Amino acid sequence: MSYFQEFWKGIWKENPVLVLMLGMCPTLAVSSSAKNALGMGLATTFVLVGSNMVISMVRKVVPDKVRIPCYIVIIAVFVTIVEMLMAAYAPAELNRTLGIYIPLIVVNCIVLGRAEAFASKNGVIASGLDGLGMGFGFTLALMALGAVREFLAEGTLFELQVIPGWEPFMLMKLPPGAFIVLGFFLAGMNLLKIRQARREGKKYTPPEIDCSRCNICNR
Amino acid sequence: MAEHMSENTIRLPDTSKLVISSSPHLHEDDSVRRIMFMVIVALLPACAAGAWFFGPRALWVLLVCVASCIASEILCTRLMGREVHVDDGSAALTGLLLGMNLPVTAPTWMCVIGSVIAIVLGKMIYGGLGYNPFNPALVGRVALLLACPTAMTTWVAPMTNHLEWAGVNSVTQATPLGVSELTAGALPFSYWNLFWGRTGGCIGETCVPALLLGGIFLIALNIIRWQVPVFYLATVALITGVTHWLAQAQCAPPLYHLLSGGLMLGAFFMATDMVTTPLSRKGAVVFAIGCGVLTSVIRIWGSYPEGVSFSILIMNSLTPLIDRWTAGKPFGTPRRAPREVKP
Amino acid sequence: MIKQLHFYGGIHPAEDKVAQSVPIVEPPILETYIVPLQQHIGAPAKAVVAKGDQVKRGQLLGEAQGFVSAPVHAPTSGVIREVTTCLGPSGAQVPALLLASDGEDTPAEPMPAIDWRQAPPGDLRQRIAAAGIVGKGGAAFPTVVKLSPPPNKKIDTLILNGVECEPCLTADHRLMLERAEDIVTGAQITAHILGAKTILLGIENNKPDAIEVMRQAVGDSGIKVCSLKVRYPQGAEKQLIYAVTGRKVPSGGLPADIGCLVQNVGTAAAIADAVCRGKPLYERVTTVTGTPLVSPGNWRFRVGTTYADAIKLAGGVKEDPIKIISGGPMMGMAVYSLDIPVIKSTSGILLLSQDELTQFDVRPCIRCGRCNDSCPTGMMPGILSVQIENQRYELAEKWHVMDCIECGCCAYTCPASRPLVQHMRRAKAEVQAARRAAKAKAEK
Amino acid sequence: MISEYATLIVGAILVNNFVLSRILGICPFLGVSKQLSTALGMGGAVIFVMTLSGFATALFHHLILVPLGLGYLQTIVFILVIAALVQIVEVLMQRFTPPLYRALGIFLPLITTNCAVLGSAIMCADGGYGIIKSTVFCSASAVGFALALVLFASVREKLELARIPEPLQGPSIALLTAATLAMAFSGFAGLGG
Amino acid sequence: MTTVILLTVTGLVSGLAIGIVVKFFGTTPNPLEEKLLELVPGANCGGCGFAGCEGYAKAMADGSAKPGACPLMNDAVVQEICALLGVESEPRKPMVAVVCCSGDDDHAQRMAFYNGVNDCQNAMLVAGGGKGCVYGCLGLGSCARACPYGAIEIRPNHIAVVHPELCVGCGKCVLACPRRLIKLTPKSAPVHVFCSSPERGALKRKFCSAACIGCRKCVKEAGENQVSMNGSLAVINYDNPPDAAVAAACPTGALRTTAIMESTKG
Repeated sequence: MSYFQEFWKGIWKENPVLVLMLGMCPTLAVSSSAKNALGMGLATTFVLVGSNMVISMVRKVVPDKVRIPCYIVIIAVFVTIVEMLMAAYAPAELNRTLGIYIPLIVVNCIVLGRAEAFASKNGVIASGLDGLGMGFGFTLALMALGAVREFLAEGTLFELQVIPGWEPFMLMKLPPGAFIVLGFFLAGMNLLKIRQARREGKKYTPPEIDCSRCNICNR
Repeated sequence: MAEHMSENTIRLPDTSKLVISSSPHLHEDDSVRRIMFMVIVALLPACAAGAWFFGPRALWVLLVCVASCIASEILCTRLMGREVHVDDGSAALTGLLLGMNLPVTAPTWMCVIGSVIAIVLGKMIYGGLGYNPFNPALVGRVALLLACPTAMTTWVAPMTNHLEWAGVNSVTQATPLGVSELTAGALPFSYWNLFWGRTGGCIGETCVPALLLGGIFLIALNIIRWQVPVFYLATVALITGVTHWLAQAQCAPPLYHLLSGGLMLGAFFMATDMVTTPLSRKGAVVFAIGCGVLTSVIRIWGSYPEGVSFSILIMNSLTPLIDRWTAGKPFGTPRRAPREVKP
Repeated sequence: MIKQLHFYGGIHPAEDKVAQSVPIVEPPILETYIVPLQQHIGAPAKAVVAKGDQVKRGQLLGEAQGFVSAPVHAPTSGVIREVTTCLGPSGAQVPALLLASDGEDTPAEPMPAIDWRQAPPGDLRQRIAAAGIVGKGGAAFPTVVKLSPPPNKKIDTLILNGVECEPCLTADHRLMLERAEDIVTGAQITAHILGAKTILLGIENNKPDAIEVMRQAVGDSGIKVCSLKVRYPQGAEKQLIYAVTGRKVPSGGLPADIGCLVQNVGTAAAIADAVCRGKPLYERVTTVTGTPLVSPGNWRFRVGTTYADAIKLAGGVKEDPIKIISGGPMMGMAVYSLDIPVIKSTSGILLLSQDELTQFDVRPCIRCGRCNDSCPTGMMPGILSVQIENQRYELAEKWHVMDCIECGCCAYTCPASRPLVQHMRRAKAEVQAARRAAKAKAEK
Repeated sequence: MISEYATLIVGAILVNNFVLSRILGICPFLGVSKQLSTALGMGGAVIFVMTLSGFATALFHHLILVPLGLGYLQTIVFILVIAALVQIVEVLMQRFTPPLYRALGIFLPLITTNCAVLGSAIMCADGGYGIIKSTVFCSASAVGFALALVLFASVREKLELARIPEPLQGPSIALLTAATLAMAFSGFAGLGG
Repeated sequence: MTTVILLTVTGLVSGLAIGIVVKFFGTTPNPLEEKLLELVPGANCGGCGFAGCEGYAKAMADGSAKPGACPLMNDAVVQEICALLGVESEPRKPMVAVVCCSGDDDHAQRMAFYNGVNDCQNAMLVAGGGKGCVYGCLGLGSCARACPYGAIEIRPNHIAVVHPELCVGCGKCVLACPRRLIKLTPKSAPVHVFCSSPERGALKRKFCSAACIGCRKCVKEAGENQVSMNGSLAVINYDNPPDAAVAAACPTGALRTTAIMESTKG
């Protein structure tokens, strides 16, 4: 697989949110506007790339049995760095809305999942690209979600009025709105896959959320 | 008689058009459509009262809700590629209930959006009538309440002069429950006004006699169970009564609670919705008591003045469990299961 | 006046008992009879006659094979024209004998009469088995099996079932009016065999004349006639026991577990015939009714009379029926052929006209709970039916589908016209198959 | 004092329900709610672990991190504490209460990465809660999580038999149902406040 | 400095705890089983008789199942598994399901309109489904719903037809058919007897114009060791199947090739 493919697969074919269904909590919680989504996405991308590369570097040194705690520590280091960076440079308002979801990147299944599934088996560059692709895929999915929610709620995109005179529909900014939009996003993905499977004459069963996809518990 | 007839005049049945089906071969003459129709009929007095108190725009709101519910159900079933069963009247009933739960000032776009949410999110995503775990009309109403809190809680005073049917009365007024929280102690509405529905509120919830009439009609037809409204209202009365007795300043008397807000509409028409409430009578009682507790808690201590919709939705989610816990042991099951005897 | 007894749940469909005032008619001897060798639950009888054999009325045609089985006797005298198969009411082909009557109706040598008061129970049981008596209520369970409870289960109460709760059917009603003495004798014989102290006779109070006649026939024999409130399915075993004694048969158990035995009045009369007159069971009273018929009534049909002959005797039809039902409208089976013979358990032949047809326009369950209210066993048919639709038979088992008695109350009341009884039957079959498979696996 | 704790508890269970309002712990919420029995097991395990971890992390926070001025290390330390705690609990449970381990054991590894656990610990630290308050808050939050899980498992019991359109099957319908449940829970707003 | 110490200490403590757990309670997965799990097809059709592919892999690992039992594996995979397990591979015959009935609505008589649950097993409970031939296909699709591969089509005139190119021979339909009409046959056999009624020929004729009437013409054509008679029903010896030409001898079309069946595809 070429390096480009390593990068590209995270954006569409193995999109962490829409296909692998990892990292639901931040996806739902911080996608209330496109801006928040972008901020969260970039923070996660940073952690993903960093931790993936470091884990890939140390993968041969770490004994198999304690690898998960080691990975967690590495990830936690990067998360702490991001926390500090955000506190120093990000707008205060963004920092406030993202709140505890930044430290919670530690337990985001995407990060640990990629570490376990990819970085622990591949080289440094491939792992970095994988992290970058996954991070961008995550960011894009998050932004799509955030954009839809923000638009439906206030008629704006990145706080710019798109349709003047839009009656605010605050439901979409609240938790139920997150569930609804992501629910319909996943339904759309399913529909695409069903169509594709039908074209190929196969049967398609929609995936179930279970922890088997995040590999952490299968140790 | 048979003896007098010669063999060739006796006609034997033609077996080529026979139908075979499972027993029983007799059925009661009732249908889903008739049940839905009867519920709609039972709601009409309250709708009429709403139109009388809040003016002709109330009818427009109801009409828009009913029409857009029916339209979105047809659209959804078409999209899903299933048989359209809109003739069973359940979509119309959802629309009517939703309309009755909206203030008369609700803009038309809100009525349409609420109806679409009610039908799509409340019913069709689960496969249509019979499979929805939540009451669709309440899903629509609560979604609107969260989405447009101001528009959903702007109430107009009921009309006093019915000669001026020209436009909507623009005098805003708080609902009895909203007021009672503000001016604790002194009751802002007389019981008489509360009873007849001469207060602010949603279109269909204020006129108690009309709702009672419809409810009793449905109980008489055995369409709803008397246990649900009785236990629901009794629980609310009990809890608000005790709270009122303990802290008069914070809680209005029980009768005030019973007569105000959407309690009557909820108890007779929402908590009795067949699809989303427990199947057995015992379960229905548990359900009603749960609704009563949650309603009282939200009304007395919550920041929403009204808790009927929320409490019914939450109890809806518990319905399968209530069903399971109250599933009657079959006839003859011993009280304590006998110890397994190995053969 | 005894207090009005009844059970939980149930329904009250229109009774439509048009033939209740028509006395039982003895039909003329027909040209041919198709005598199935399986007229009961259990193994089919084995033919002891061959093609071309001359037989007399009451002569043994097939002998019982095993314990749960019953012999079959010739309905009239004539020649066995063929050993063949015929269509049974369940839609399966069953082995049968084609008997061409000679019109003489010559009786075979009857079995000797027994003085039952002196006879030991064993002899009486043997006679009942030899006479081929099966339960005439509909299930056709060999009576002798029922009369031989395991030794650890003492039966103290015999309950006679004169309820006839199925709409339209009047055969038992007429039988009680016309053969009250035989019913009493049959009941006493049964009680004698079992050593039962109490005999109760349950009759619904829509048959006041039968109650009156039976009270007179009972005299001072100690049998108690109980008048029951009209409610379907009062005639179901467990419900009847509860209605007259207040005892509950345990879920999954048998009446013998609580010391009861239920017997149909028709079976009692047949026992009296077999013991006191030595006559085997080859005829039964059947109601032929329905709006398409010219003259509905009750006939004492010989076993093997085809439905076509039965309908001919009832004067044929005025209009074509849309359904022909073997049994009553609530639990009877729809059939599609007139070549099906009347067997020992055929309690009625019912014809439904076009406008009585209830087409299944099946809608999703709206959980109105009527099935739940009407279910006499206290199950939740609505929930079960949705589970069964999803083929979740293991769930259905957990929700007690095996307690279903298939009375049809749920489907009768269902406003969404769901085929609930069919669902339950399917689930019961599946659960039984699964249990058998599990048992076979455990044994392996 | 009592009313303060009452407000804290009611707020954590109903008003700011971890799953339905704060959107934490969605993965186990969607994954382990297929059956009531597993939902109850997971709920029990989460209550147990979160109470313990709330206490332990608060202890670390107040006795080590704050005095040493190392507040910025809370993420690393908390996750390590929680991971170790879960492991130790697993070991101890297996050794001393095998029946409890059999009932809850399979859920324990899931909890390490349940963001509700870490989230509640960080919330306590950020909110400046004392040790007792932290423990109470964490256990109340866990009860809220368990409550949402049980309610959702109940609804799913019905969904399992529904005729859900094909594209909506799976996580999609679960999310949409959670949306309605979240709407219903928003009725508790202001309770106890 | 404190940072470093603190992290080291916490790391040590947690590392120690985890180490203890791994040491005392860790389980080593069966490597053979994991390898097998990668090789099995993962369709979970149940054709091997085990609960899904995982169950099959486990059973193979402990020697209670044979590699050839899976209908989906191609020979290369089977041989690979055999090599893994160290057993001899057995030659396999690819099987295909055949619905042994020709009684669609054009040929077989329907005695009554069935009104009820649209499923063969349910229809069987109502007077046997109302088909004149009590052995015939009811055409309500129990088998088609049971098929995990969508290989069974229910024609508009109510008969089930197997598409051999989709069928893998897992045998689920065989169990689903309440009339036991579906047989697993070798894929190489060109002709089949599309009738399952053991009745007398005359009775079969009464209800179905495409039934095997027991005329023995096929037996004369192909010889006893290829086609034999069981009462009035022709039976093909699948160990020595006759070639396609024998189908021409059948007067009713009950004995025919699958190709003919294909060409009449609705």
